[in-house]
Amino acid sequence: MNLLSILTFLPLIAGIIILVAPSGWQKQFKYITLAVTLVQIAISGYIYFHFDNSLRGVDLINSYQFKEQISWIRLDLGSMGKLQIDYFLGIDGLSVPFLLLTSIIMMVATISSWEIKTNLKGYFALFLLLDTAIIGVFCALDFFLFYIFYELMLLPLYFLIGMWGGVRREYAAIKFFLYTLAGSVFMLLIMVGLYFSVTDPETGNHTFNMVHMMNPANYSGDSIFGSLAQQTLLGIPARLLGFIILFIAFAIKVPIVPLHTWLPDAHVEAPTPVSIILAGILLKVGGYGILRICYGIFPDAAIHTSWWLGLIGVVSIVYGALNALAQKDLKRLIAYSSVSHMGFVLLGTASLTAEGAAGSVMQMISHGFLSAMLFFLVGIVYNRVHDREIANFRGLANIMPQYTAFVMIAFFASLGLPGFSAFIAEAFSLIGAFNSETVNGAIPRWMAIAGSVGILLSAAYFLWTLQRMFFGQTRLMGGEEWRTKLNDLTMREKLALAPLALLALILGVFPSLAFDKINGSVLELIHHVTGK
Amino acid sequence: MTPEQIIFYVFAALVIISALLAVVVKSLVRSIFLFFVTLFAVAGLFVLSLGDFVAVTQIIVYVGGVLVLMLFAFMLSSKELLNTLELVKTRYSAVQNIPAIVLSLALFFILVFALVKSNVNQLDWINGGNHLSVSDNTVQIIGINLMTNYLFPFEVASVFLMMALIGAAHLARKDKAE
Amino acid sequence: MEQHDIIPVVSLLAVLMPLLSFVLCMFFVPKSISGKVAVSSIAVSFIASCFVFFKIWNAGNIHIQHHWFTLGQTSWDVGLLLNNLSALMILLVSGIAFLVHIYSLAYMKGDENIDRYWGYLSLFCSSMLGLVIADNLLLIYIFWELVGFSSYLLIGFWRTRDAAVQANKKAFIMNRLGDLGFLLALMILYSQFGTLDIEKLFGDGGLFHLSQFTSGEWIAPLGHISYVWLLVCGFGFVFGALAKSAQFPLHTWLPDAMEGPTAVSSLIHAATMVAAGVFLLVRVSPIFDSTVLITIAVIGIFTAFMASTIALVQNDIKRILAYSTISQLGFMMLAIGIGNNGAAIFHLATHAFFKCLLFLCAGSVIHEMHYAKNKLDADCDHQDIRNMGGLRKMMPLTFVTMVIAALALCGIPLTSGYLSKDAILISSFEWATTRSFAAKLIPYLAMLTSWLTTFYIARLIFKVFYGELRIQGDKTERLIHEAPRFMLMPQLFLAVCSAFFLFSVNPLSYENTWLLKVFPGSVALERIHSYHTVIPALLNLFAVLIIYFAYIQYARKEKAMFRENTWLYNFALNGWYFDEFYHQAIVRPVTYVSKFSFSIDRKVIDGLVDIVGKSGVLLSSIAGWLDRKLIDGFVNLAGRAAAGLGNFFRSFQSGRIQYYLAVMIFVVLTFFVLRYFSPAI
Amino acid sequence: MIPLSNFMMLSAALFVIGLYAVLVKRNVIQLLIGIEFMINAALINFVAAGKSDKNYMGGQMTALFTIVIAAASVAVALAIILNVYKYYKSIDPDKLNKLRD
Repeated sequence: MNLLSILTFLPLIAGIIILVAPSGWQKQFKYITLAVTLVQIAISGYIYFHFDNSLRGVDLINSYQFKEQISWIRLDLGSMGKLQIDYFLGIDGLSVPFLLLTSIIMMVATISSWEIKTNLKGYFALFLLLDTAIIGVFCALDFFLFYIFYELMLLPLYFLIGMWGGVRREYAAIKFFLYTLAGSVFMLLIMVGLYFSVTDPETGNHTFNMVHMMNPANYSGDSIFGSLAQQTLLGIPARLLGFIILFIAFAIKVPIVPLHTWLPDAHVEAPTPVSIILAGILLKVGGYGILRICYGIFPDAAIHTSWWLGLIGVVSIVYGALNALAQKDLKRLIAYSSVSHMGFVLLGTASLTAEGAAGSVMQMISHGFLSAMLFFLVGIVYNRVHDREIANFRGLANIMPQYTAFVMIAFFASLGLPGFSAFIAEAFSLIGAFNSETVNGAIPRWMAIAGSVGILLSAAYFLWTLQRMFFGQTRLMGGEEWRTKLNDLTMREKLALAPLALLALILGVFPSLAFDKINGSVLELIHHVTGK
Repeated sequence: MTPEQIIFYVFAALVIISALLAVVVKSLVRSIFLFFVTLFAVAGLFVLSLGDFVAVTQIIVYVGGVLVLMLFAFMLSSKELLNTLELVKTRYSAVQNIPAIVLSLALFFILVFALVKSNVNQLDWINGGNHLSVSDNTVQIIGINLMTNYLFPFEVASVFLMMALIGAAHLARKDKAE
Repeated sequence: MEQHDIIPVVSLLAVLMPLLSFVLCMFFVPKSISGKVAVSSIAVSFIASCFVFFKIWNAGNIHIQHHWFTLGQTSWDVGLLLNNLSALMILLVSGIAFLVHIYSLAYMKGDENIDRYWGYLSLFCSSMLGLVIADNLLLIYIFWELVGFSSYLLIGFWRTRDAAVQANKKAFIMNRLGDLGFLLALMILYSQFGTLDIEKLFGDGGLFHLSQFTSGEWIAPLGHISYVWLLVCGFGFVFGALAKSAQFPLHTWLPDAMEGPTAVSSLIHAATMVAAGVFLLVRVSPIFDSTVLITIAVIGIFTAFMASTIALVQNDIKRILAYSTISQLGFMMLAIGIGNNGAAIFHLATHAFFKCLLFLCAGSVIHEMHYAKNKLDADCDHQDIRNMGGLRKMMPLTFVTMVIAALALCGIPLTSGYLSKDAILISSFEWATTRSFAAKLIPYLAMLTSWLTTFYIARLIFKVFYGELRIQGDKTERLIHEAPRFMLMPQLFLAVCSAFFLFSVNPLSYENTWLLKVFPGSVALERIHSYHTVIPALLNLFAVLIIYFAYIQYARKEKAMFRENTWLYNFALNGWYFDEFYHQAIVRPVTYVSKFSFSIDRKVIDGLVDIVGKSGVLLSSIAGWLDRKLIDGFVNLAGRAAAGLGNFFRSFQSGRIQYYLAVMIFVVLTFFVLRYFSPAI
Repeated sequence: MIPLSNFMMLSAALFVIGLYAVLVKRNVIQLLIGIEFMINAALINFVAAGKSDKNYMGGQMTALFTIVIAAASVAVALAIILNVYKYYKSIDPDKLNKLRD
C-alpha cells in the first residue's frame, strides 16, 4: 500500500473511528488523535529520509517519488471523449518538507487541544478530517484531486472556528470561508479550461494531470490555454488571465496585503490549536500552490508578472510589519507578523533565482514552526487569564521565568536572529531578490532593500512587546488574582514547545537538512520557468 | 291633399299627441284616459285601411276590456300611490329619462331608416293585384278564413283564453292557503 | 597531527569553550558554581588564544573550510581565517574577557540570578571570538548579530529596572539598523562575485582585484552594475560599523547601555564589541574607494569632537567614560579614513587596555559608593561624581591605577596611549599635507579633541579622588575602603599593560612598535620628519597645562570658572539633543505611520469587505422587496381587477327590469346600427 | 290611397313612444300602457299591410288574434300586479328587485 495514501487517509479512518466510538470514551479521543499524529510523524520522517535528493520532480513526471497513480473516474462522454481523472499522488522536493512540517504541527496542535472541553467528538473528528485534507493537498498531483482536498480543508476549519472560537467567531468563520471560497471558485473555471486544453500523451484523452499540464507539448493547438493559439479572454491573453486567477486564489491563502483581512479576525477568534494549524500550515498551502501550480503550469505568465509579485511581496512585508507595530492585542500582532513574514515568501518566489526560491520554501518551513510556537505561547496566557491585551501585563518575567525564556526564543527566532532558521530563510530570500536583477532581471534591486526594512520593523515590534509585557516591575491588570493564576509552564506545554524551538535551532545551524531536499526541485522549477 | 290624406294626418296626429301625453303626464288617471283616446284614434286608422271588423274588435275588446281592467287595477291598487307619486320624486329612476329618450329616438331613426331603405311601397305583393277594395265584404272574408285557414289558431286562442282566465282567477283569489 | 593542523583546532577550542559554558551555566549548572565554570572556560580560551597568537603572528595565514550547505549551485562553507589581525584580536578579546571575568567574580557576588549573568557573558565571549576568526562575511554577519543579541541580554540584565529595559531595546534596534547596511553590502558583493569568502574576495589573488571600473561601470566576474553600487557597498559596511562602534549617527545607544553592570560595560562597551566595527572596516578595507575613506575620516573626527564636548559636562562617571569611548573610536575611524589601518588597530589595542582599566576602576568606586550609600541609606545616585571626592586616601591602589589609565587616555609620554594617539595624529598631519584646505582642518580638530579629552579625564580624576567626600550623612567613620582583592588584581595587570613597554622599546616614537610593522598602511604616507617631533611636543605641553588648570579648578575649589546653566552647557549635557531628535524624527513618525496604516487596514480594506458583505445583504433585500411588490403585485392586480370587474357588472343585475330592457334595446340597436352602417358585417 | 310607408312611419313613432313609456314610467300600470302602445303599433302595420292581401286577409286575421291574446295577457298581468302590490306594497318597478343577485 503506498505510503502517501496511508499518510493521507490514516487520520480520516481515525476520525471515523472517533465518530463511531461511544461518547463515553471522550477522554480517549485526544490520545487517539495524538497516536495518529505520532504515526504520521513516523511515516513522514521515513519518507523524508528516504527521499532521493537527486530526483528533481517539478515537471518531469517519472522523477516524482512515492508515486501512486490509479485510474479513478473513467466516464465515456460520447462526443467529448472520455473523462479521465486519476487518483495521482506523488511528492518532490517542493512538497516533502511540508509533509513533515504538517505532521509535527498537527502533533503540537493535538497537545494544545487538551484545553478544549466542549463536545470533543465533533472537535477531534473535524480535526482529523482537516489533517487528511492538508496532507492530501500537499501530495495531490491531479488537479481535480488537489481541488477536492483544497475545498475539503475549508469545511472543518469553518466549524472549528465557528463553534469553538472566541467572541466574534461566527463573523470570523464566515469571513474566512467566503474569502477562500471566492478565490477557489474561479480556480475551478481555470481547471476545466486546462482540462479541455491538455491531452494525456498515453491515453490520448483530456486529463487533469498537473504534470502533463506543465509541459506545453500536451496542449492541443487550438485550445484555450494552448501557447501557440495565443487566445485572448476579455482582451487579456488567456494564459496570463489563467495565471492571475490562480494566483489570486492562492494569494488569498498566503495572504498578501489587500486580501489579508480575514487572517487577523480568523486568528483572534479561533481557539489556540486551530490558530496553530491555521498559521502553521494553511498559509503554506497558498505559497506551495503558487510555486507548484501557478509557476508550474503558466511559466511564461510568471515571468511577465514577476515584477508585480515582487511589489506585492514588499508591500506585504512593510505593511504587515507596520500594522503589527500598532496592535494592542498580542494574537492580532502575531497574525500581522505572519502576513509580514509571508511577504518574504512572495518576494523570494518572485525573484525566480535559486537562492530566492529556496529561501522562500525555507521561510515557509521556519515560519511554520515559529508561528505555531508563537500562537501556542499566546494560547498559554489566554487560557490562564482569558486576556491578550499587551497593556494589561507588565513584568511577566519575574513570575513566569520559563515562559519568558520560551517567548524570548520564539520572538528572537522569528525576528531573524542568526542561529535560527528564520535568519537563513529571510537572508537568502533577500539575497535572491537582490541577485535576480543580474541573473534574470525579474525584480529590481530596490525591492530587496525595501524588503530588508521589514527585518528592522519586525525587530522593533517584537522587542517593544517583549519590553512592555515581560520586563520591568510586575504590574498586572488583574492584580493579585491574575498573579495566582499565571503559574509557569506545565510539563505538557514544555513538551509541545521544546520540539518547535529545537527544530528552529537545528534548521538554523544545519540548514542543509532542508536545503538538500529542496535544491533539486528548486533548480528544476527555475529552469522550467526561466529556462536558465 | 285629398280628404283621405287629411283624415289620415288628423288621426295620425291624434295618435301621436295622445300617446306622447299619456306617457309624459304624471298622474295615472290622466294617462289612462289619454290611452283611451289613442286607442280610438288607432281604431280610426284601421277603418281608414279597410280593416273595419278589426277596428270594431279593437274598440270592443281593447277599449272595453283592457281599459276597464286597468281602471279596476288602478283603483284597487294604489290610493296612497296616487298621492305619493305627487309628493316625492323618487330619488333615482331606473334609467335617467335622458338616456331613455336618446335610446328611443335612436330606435326611431333606425326604424325610419330601415323603412326608407326598404322603400316598402314598391314591394311587388303590395302593388300586386290581390288588393283589397272598399267594396269588399271584409267580415265575410274574415269569417271564411277564420273557419278554413286559421281554424287551428282559432281553437288554440280559445284554449289560451280559458287558461288565462283560470290563471287570473287563481292569482287574484283571496289567498288563505299561503 | 603535525604543527600546522593544531592551530585551527586550538582556535576553535578558544571559541567553543565559552559556548559550552553558556549552555552549562544557563541550563545545567547550579548558581553557586556557575562563576567557576565561566571563569575556567574563559581561562582555557585565553591560553588557547595566546598559543594561537604566538604561532600565527608574522608566520603566514591559515585558512581551513568545511562544507556547510549547498543552495542552488553555490555551496556555502564555514571556516576559520587566522591572519595577523585575527590573531591579535583573539588575544586581545580573550585576555580582557578573562580579566573582566575575574573582576565580575567579586563585583557581581550575591546577585540572585548570577547564573544567567555568567551564561550571557560566556555567550558574548564566544560570539565575539567567533566574529574575529570567521572566514566568510556571512559568518561574520551571523556572529555580528549574535554579539548584538548578547549585548542586548547583558544591558537588560537587571530586567526589573525600566531604564535598563528601554536601553537594551534601543541598543538592539540601532544595531539592527546598522546590520541592514551590512546585509545590503553582503548582497552587493554576492551578486557581483558569487561568494562571500574573505580570502577569495580580498586575498592577494582575490576576485575583487579582477573587477575593473570603467566609465561608471563596475565590471565583475558575475555581472556589471553601475559604479554607484560600489559606493553603496562601501557605505553599507561603514553604516554597519557606525552602529556597532557607536559612531555619529547611531551612537546614542552607548551612553544608555551604561544601565548594564559595570563589568559588562568595561568588557563590551569599552574594549571588545565596540571595536568590532573597526575590525570589520579593516577586514574589508580593500573595498573602500577615496570618497568612502573621506567620509569615514570626517565621521570619525566629528564623532570624536562631539563626544568629547559632551563628556566635558557629564556628571555620571560611567557616562563620561562612555562618551570618551565614543570619542576614542572616532579617532580609530579617523585612522582608517586616512588609510593608516595599522594605527587604527594599534590604537584599538591600547585603548582596549586603558579604557577597560578606567571602567574597572570606576566599577570599584561605584561598588564602594553603593556599599557606603546602603550603610548611610542616603538616597543619592552612587554613580554621580558630585557625591564623590577625596577617595585617594581611602582607595590608594584604585587611585594609582586610575591615574595611569587617565594618563594613557590623554596620551602623556611613557604610556601606550601616547604611542597610538601620536601615530594617528602624526599620520593625519602627513595625510593632510597633500589634501585640500578643508582636509587640513581635520588634524587640527583632532589636536583640539585630544586636549578636550585631557581636560574631561582630569576633571573626573580630580573630582573623584581629590577634595573631600561629598556624600550626605555623617562621614565620620571610614565608609569607603579599598576594593576587594579580585577587583584589584585585574586593575593592576591592566595598569601594567597601559605602559609603553608592552608595545615598543622606545617610549617616544611609535614607528618601531612591533604591532605597526605587520600592518602596511594601505595609502603610502611619506614620512615628514619634522612632524614627528613638533606635534608630540606641542600636544603634551598643552596637555600638562590643561591638567594643572583642571587641578586648580576642581581639586582646590578656587572659583567656579564655568557657569553651570549656560545654553552651551545644557546643549552638551543632553548629548547635543540627539536622543530627543531621534525620538521626534524617527520613533514618533514610525509609530504614527503604523497606527495610520492599521486604521487604513481596519477601515478601508476591512471596510471594503464589509461593504461588499452589506451590499450583498442589501441587494438580496431589494430583490425580496421587488419580488413581493412586482410579481405578487401583478397577481394581486389580476385578482383585484377580476373582482373589480365582477363588481362593476354585478351592479348591472340590480333587479331593475327597466334597466334590463334598456340594455336589451341598446344591444338590438347596436346590432342594427352595425348591420346598416358598417360594411364589415 | 295612402301609401303603406306612412302607416309604417306612424306605427314606428307609436312603437317608440310605447318603448319610452316602458323604460321610464315609475308605475307598472303605466308600463302596461306602454306595452299596449307597442302592440297597437304592430296592429297598425298588420292591418295596413293586410290591405293588399285579399284572399287570406293574413294581416287582419293576425290583428284579431293579437287583440285577443293581448287582452288575455293584460288580464294576467293585472292579476300579477295585484299580487305584487299585496306583497311589495308598491308597484314601482325599481322596488321589485327581490330577484337581484
